[in-house]
Amino acid sequence: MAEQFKTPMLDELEKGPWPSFISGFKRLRDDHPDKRINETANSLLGQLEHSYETRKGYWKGGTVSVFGYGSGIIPRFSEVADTFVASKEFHTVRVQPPAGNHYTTDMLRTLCDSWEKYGSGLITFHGQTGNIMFIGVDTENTQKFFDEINEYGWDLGGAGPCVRTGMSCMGAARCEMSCADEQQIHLRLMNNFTDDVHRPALPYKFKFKVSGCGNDCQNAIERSDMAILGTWRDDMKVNQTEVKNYINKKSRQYVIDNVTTRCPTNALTLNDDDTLTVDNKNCVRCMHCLNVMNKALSPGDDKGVTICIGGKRTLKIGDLMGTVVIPFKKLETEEDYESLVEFAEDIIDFWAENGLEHERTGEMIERIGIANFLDAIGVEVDPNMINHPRQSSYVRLDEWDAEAQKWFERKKAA
Amino acid sequence: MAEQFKTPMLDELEKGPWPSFISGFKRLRDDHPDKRINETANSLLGQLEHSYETRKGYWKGGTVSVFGYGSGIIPRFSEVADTFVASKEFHTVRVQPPAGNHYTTDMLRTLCDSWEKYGSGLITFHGQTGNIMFIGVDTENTQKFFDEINEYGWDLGGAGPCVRTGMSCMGAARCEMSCADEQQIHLRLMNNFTDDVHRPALPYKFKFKVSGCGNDCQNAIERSDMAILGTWRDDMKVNQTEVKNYINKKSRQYVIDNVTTRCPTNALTLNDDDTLTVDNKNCVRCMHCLNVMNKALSPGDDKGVTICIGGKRTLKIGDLMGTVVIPFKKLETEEDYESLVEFAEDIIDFWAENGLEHERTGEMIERIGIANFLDAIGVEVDPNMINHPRQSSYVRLDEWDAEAQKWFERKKAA
Amino acid sequence: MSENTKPRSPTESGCPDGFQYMHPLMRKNYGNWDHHDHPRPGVLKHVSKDGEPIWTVKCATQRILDTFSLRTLCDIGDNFADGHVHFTMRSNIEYMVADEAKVQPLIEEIEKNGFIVGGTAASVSSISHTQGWLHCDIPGTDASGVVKSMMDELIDEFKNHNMPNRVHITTSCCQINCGGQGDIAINVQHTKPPKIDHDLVGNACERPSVVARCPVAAIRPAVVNGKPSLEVDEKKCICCGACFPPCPPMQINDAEHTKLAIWVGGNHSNARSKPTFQKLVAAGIPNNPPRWPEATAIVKKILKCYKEDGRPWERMNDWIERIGWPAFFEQTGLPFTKFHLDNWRGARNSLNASNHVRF
Amino acid sequence: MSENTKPRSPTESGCPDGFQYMHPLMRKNYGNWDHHDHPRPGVLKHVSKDGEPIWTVKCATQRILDTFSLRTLCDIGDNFADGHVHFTMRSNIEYMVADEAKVQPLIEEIEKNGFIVGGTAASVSSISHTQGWLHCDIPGTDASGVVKSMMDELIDEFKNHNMPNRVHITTSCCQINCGGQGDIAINVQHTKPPKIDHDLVGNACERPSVVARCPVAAIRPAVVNGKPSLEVDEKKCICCGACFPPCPPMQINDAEHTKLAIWVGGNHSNARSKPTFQKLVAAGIPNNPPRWPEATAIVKKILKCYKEDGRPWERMNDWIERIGWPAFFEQTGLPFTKFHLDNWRGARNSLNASNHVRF
Ligand code: SRM
Ligand code: SRM
Ligand code: SRM
Ligand code: SRM
Ligand code: SF4
Ligand code: SF4
Ligand code: SF4
Ligand code: SF4
Ligand code: SF4
Ligand code: SF4
Ligand code: SF4
Ligand code: SF4
Repeated sequence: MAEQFKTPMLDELEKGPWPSFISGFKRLRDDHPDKRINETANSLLGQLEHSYETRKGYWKGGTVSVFGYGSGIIPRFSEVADTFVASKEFHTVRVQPPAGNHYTTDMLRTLCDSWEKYGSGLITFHGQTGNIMFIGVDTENTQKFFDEINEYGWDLGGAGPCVRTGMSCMGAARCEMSCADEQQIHLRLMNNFTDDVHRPALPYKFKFKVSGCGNDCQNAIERSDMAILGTWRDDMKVNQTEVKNYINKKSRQYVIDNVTTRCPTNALTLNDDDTLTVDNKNCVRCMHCLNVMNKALSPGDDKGVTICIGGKRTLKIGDLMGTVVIPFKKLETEEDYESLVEFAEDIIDFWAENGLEHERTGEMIERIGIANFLDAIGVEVDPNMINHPRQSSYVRLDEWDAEAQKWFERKKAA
Repeated sequence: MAEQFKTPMLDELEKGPWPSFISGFKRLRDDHPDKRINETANSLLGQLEHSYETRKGYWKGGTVSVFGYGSGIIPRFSEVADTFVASKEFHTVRVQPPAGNHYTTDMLRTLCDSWEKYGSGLITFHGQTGNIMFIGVDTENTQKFFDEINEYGWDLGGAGPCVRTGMSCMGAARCEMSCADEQQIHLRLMNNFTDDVHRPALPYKFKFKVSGCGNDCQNAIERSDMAILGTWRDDMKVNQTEVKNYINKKSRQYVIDNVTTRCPTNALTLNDDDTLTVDNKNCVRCMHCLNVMNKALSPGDDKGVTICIGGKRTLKIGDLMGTVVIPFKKLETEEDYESLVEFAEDIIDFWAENGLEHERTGEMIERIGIANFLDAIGVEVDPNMINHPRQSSYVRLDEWDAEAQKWFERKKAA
Repeated sequence: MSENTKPRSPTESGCPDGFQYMHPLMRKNYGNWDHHDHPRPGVLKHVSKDGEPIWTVKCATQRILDTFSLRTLCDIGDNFADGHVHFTMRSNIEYMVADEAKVQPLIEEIEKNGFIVGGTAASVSSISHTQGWLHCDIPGTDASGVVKSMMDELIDEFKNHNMPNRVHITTSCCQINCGGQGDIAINVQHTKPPKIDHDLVGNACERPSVVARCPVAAIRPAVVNGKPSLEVDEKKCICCGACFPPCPPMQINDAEHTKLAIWVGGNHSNARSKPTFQKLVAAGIPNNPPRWPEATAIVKKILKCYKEDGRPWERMNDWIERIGWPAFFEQTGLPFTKFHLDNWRGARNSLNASNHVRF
Repeated sequence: MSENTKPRSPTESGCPDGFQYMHPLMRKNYGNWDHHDHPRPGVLKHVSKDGEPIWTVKCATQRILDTFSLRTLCDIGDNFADGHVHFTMRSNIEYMVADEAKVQPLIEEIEKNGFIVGGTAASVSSISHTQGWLHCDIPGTDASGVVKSMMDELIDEFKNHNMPNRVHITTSCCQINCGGQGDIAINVQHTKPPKIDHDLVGNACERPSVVARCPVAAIRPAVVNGKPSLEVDEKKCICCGACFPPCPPMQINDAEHTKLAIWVGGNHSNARSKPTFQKLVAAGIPNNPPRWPEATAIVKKILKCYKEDGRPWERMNDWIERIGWPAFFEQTGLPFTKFHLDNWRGARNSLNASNHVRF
């Protein structure tokens, strides 16, 4: 190996009990049988130490992709490759994980094998959009690595203005709160848009995230253009025996202070006989009481999803949360799932045609107004979409009567 | 009298139990000894009936004032004076009421006498800004009427871009909630700005409103540029005997449902022994519990005011509530009151120089940002001014350290 | 100007001191009150820290008083209330008496004279309102008429404490809304852009200041028929009528298209929650003199739901906050439309960014 | 292209089905879980509706795994957890076992290998983070380094359930914030406008798209030294760095003026209140590798206050909501400045429009 770079600052990150990524890099530098990997790790450590010293990054972008795709690789070229030669091309391969991030150890080892053949030996489980990030491969090996893992079932995720890799929570696999088949929603949506994942041709990125309930363990509302959250619309299930058990264990006061008082809509009453009454009309499925008393309380049977559209972070009009566009949608039959996919298509199509360059769905909605957006995608308004009706009288009401009529007709039809 | 106008539509407004303004007009038309008044009322009824028939107003503005003043009169000229001759000039004289709207019947009769000499006989107690509105006088008599009532102590209120008439609640005069001397605040402020009331020379209107407590019976926060609300900063007074009496009268459950549960900050605990504990650090002086149990609970002794700046209605950027600029100010000594008046002067001066034409204080603050406004008027920031700190990272922080230093120094000094 | 016609210079006395007119018992106990209660609707009893009680009888007026009515009210004050009165900011008159025995006779005298006792505590107080066709130069309706028609039908709610908490209604006769916000507000809402009388613009208006007044920049200077005038981008115009006061040729009022709208939940008091703005619930309501039955019907329906479903001490906004907007529209039977979705500044805060949904 | 170098066409298989890799007990009970509890920190016990239990042991990783570490984690999975693992969205690895007896040995094996068990329930879970100097082209700091330094000091909070509720921390290495919001977020905040390398602009950037990217329209095309370049209105510029990704010559990163800021109260779950955005509490924190002690000290201080003063089930935002922001600044000793006042869109909603004040 060439000169071993000194890393006094990074060495500080080997101290302390938390697993050290620097120690991992050093293992690759010092212990790996493949010299290419040793050198790459050494070079990477050198460049990173240089960043720590100067407090600056030294990577720049470029264009790298695999044959047939326009996205999925984050190209990185070193600006200090003269000194840190072995890591001068250090691209990331974004690979879509299985829905729910389940793995067998066998499969992980197989992926390690392929990656050690071509890449740096560094893998991130997972990036914030959910991809497995194989970090550090040169341009030539990018294609080879991809070809090899693509053969045994792995495909690239998104990058650039395209549909991005989706995320879904553990959910039905190991969680009693789950009101949805997260796996199926995730797969159906992602695999309907495979083309849009691989070939960036949209105004900007579009992200799906699926959480099985309002706890939103995927931060879907805040982080995705289309957030799908499980919920139910019949009555919550109350096991009164377990309610009593819980009270016996924790005390009445504990239940009052931590359960009934914390309900955002005062929908819970602890009765004198230690039974719990739920005002199901006012329960907004926030999940709090179920979280605290998960043995006693469970979601109802009439399950489905709430869909929020338009979440994203700061650029360029400030953070946006997704907002309710579909208060409730059943997902049971084949047709239900098909119509979910169609709904996503309608949104993406409309946005593809009407979004400005670099404009996310949320920003587009902000620009054209939620009412126009709903009109465009053919969704009827519903008071569940709002915190409260308009506070400003600055509005054209020419069509009031016609719109009122629509409401009455829908009510009649229902 | 000339032809008596038919008023079939207005006649409908004589039906029903609520006092009818139309019947009042007719009394002036039919029963008043002064023919001028009869004819004016007839003409007014005619024009109003015409408005009811055509669903349109028929008044236009103009310029009328009394000698030496630029404001205080709302001039009205009829657009249908050909038909409704006797009310062709129908100005309103806005007269400042005594602080708190107290009157002796003697004084009211004296005002009636003067008004019947010159005006229509119609008086509104009060307009929404608080003025006594003497409605319906011609240009010539405007001066005469004013001269007469001005002699015995009445002066005009504001109109146009000037300081407007103030309002203050009943408060200390008959309300146990009062934490301020509303009368004094009202008089000191208004009478410091008399010149600015009478001679419109500001960017736009400026309103003072005073409420003795957070119940804000004057809607000050929503309706005034400078809202002064009484409050206290030591502990609330709790008369535990009266708490018990109240519980005996209403039941524990009633107190839990209507008092403790409704506290916005959960600052109340009803103890097992029927005593009430107040977490005074978390009590935000919302007044609710005092309202419900006004015999048992009272404001503390260390009284003062909270001042909110910038309230107004819709035009042109949407409704604005006033926001806290002075979380607490003592009003006890002569100096306290002087500094209150100076504070109002500082605000009005800054706004007079920096406000755009037709821009209220609230709109100016919205335009320049609250931080700049505070800087300009020399008020230090305080976390009580906000619901929460900024949610957007879009901010220049060059001066962070200096500002942080200020805070530490203030804390040290305190 | 000749000596004897020289105008008199005003005495700039400003705001009169209220103490000179205040009831002596209130003067005496100024700042010294201890508590109050409600012996019956329309009557308050305040007790001072020294145990001195004062009774207040609250009485509705028509706000715009002819001198006959005002003198009658004064007579009552003389005969039953020591010659002192107080007006509330909702144009109710209040009589204070030191002697409980006087309360009942006072009430009888008031009612005998056609006035109404009530408006205290959990009642519907008098509707605060504005000038309307009677006096303003820009009104779309007649606020006094709307109020009279409505209070005729709400009189039982004024005379009784039937509501969960106090109800403050306002009405305004143009979109400027001098009436302010309220638990319920009945306001003018225009539905068509102004029609411009081009012949008059040149004379009547300072064009740049009209252009500047429009909240959505929909007005442009233009030359029409060779004369300087204005033109409105009708697609942008939100029909607010703000251009009308500075430029009367921008005719916004229209017998047909000027409508009423109803707003709820404006709450000024800081009790419990912070003050809240009112929200639009119904629009397109005919501006229908002389008795505006359609508007009254909606107000009554809203009050009925609130009365039946609200819990004690819940103001209108608290009640709706608890039951949720879907239930509000369900209970009142009012239609929910896309126009209820806000799109003005900061509108996004009004959208439901959560899974909180009611079924 | 010759036959044998013709590139292979991809199989567009998309997202793999997770069932093939899922632990058999989870596959069997998919959608059939009944409840769970916490036998000890780092361990979850879920029970299916048929009474079948599964234990999960949750284990922290360094997120960016060298293949040695990953193989070690796989070995543990083989020997103690039926060869199946699950990664959480915070890069913790979870081992599921059907047999309670395996839990303790599994934990021991994990710890023996230098990994940490914890992160469940009311603990501080692993900090989610981003690429930093290690890989991104625009980073102001090194997220992995910040996280390692911080978690070293928060390890007891990871290993125990000492918090009122779960704590989710994130960190991001530029103002774009790929890390998202959190109960606490440690983010880059630039404090000076970009320095433009005019020599490079012409080549590197599509100028109109850079101009369009600026949120406050502070960038203008300009000719500098006779060459097409850009110029920044430094008064308008909010130093967000958004111009840097499309135009690297807009050098925003600066060894001195790129600082860290700390935000609190970002809450994604819908439990109790609707999701809330995080709020700025501290800024101007030195970007101080290799261990960023100043940032860690503030995070620890905030956590200490929350731990001591928060009530059970109160997330960070719930706690602050209850005690109020004045108390938050008092307890944490952090300075409150004018920079805490929002002035971005809808900022007015963040102002206190009430008399609600804490003393
Ligand atoms: C594994 C994971 C989902 C996944 O598929 O990746 C997960 C799993 C569970 N979450 Fe979660 N949550 C996971 C990330 C989240 C996130 C997202 C995040 O971490 O950024 C959130 C929203 C974060 C936010 O609000 O900022 C989240 C908000 C919750 C909540 C709501 C807590 C609250 O009161 O606000 C619950 C309910 C509870 O605590 O009982 C919950 C509960 C749970 C339960 C107890 C559900 C169950 O019955 O199985 C799971 C065990 C958690 C544990 O370790 O104690 N999970 N959970 C994620 C683990 C992350 C980690 O490694 O620590
Ligand atoms: C006389 C008046 C002040 C004045 O100087 O003019 C007044 C007087 C009292 N108000 Fe008021 N309020 C008066 C207008 C208001 C207003 C403004 C308005 O009407 O537009 C408000 C705020 C309105 C809003 O929030 O929209 C107002 C919000 C309150 C509250 C808070 C109610 C709540 O829970 O939100 C109380 C407390 C209570 O009800 O115990 C209150 C309580 C009171 C008390 C009981 C205070 C006291 O101890 O004396 C007074 C007797 C009220 C009664 O008649 O029952 N007063 N009060 C006003 C009477 C108006 C009327 O004729 O009906
Ligand atoms: C008379 C009165 C309504 C009433 O019948 O009670 C009234 C009447 C007018 N108001 Fe008002 N406003 C009246 C209280 C208010 C209030 C309530 C208040 O003061 O608490 C407001 C809302 C609070 C506020 O200041 O925002 C109010 C907000 C306006 C506005 C909008 C101001 C703004 O900044 O948004 C205008 C339009 C303007 O000034 O350009 C306006 C304009 C007008 C004009 C001058 C219309 C015009 O431009 O020609 C009206 C004259 C009517 C007339 O013929 O007398 N009036 N106006 C009230 C004054 C009586 C009095 O002096 O006591
Ligand atoms: C790798 C990753 C951070 C990580 O270490 O985990 C990442 C890294 C980058 N993000 Fe991100 N983002 C990553 C998740 C996110 C997330 C979180 C999420 O998806 O839930 C967000 C916030 C959610 C959202 O979509 O708003 C996010 C919001 C952004 C943005 C702002 C987008 C916006 O509309 O506001 C940009 C800037 C852009 O796209 O122009 C961006 C841009 C970037 C770029 C491509 C910077 C650039 O323009 O060159 C970064 C490449 C770094 C690299 O070298 O790999 N990244 N980025 C995450 C993707 C890994 C993966 O694929 O799994
Ligand atoms: S989002 Fe709900 S269903 Fe999914 S893992 Fe979290 S708690 Fe379970
Ligand atoms: S789920 Fe939430 S809203 Fe529903 S009853 Fe439980 S705590 Fe209340
Ligand atoms: S604002 Fe307060 S002090 Fe004034 S009258 Fe109302 S309740 Fe009394
Ligand atoms: S005044 Fe309001 S905040 Fe204070 S204790 Fe009473 S109810 Fe709570
Ligand atoms: S609301 Fe409009 S029409 Fe009515 S008085 Fe005020 S300005 Fe005139
Ligand atoms: S009505 Fe309002 S929006 Fe329309 S042109 Fe006039 S000022 Fe502009
Ligand atoms: S936060 Fe910024 S620097 Fe960090 S990975 Fe994302 S884009 Fe790159
Ligand atoms: S740093 Fe941000 S605000 Fe400044 S010029 Fe660049 S994009 Fe504009």
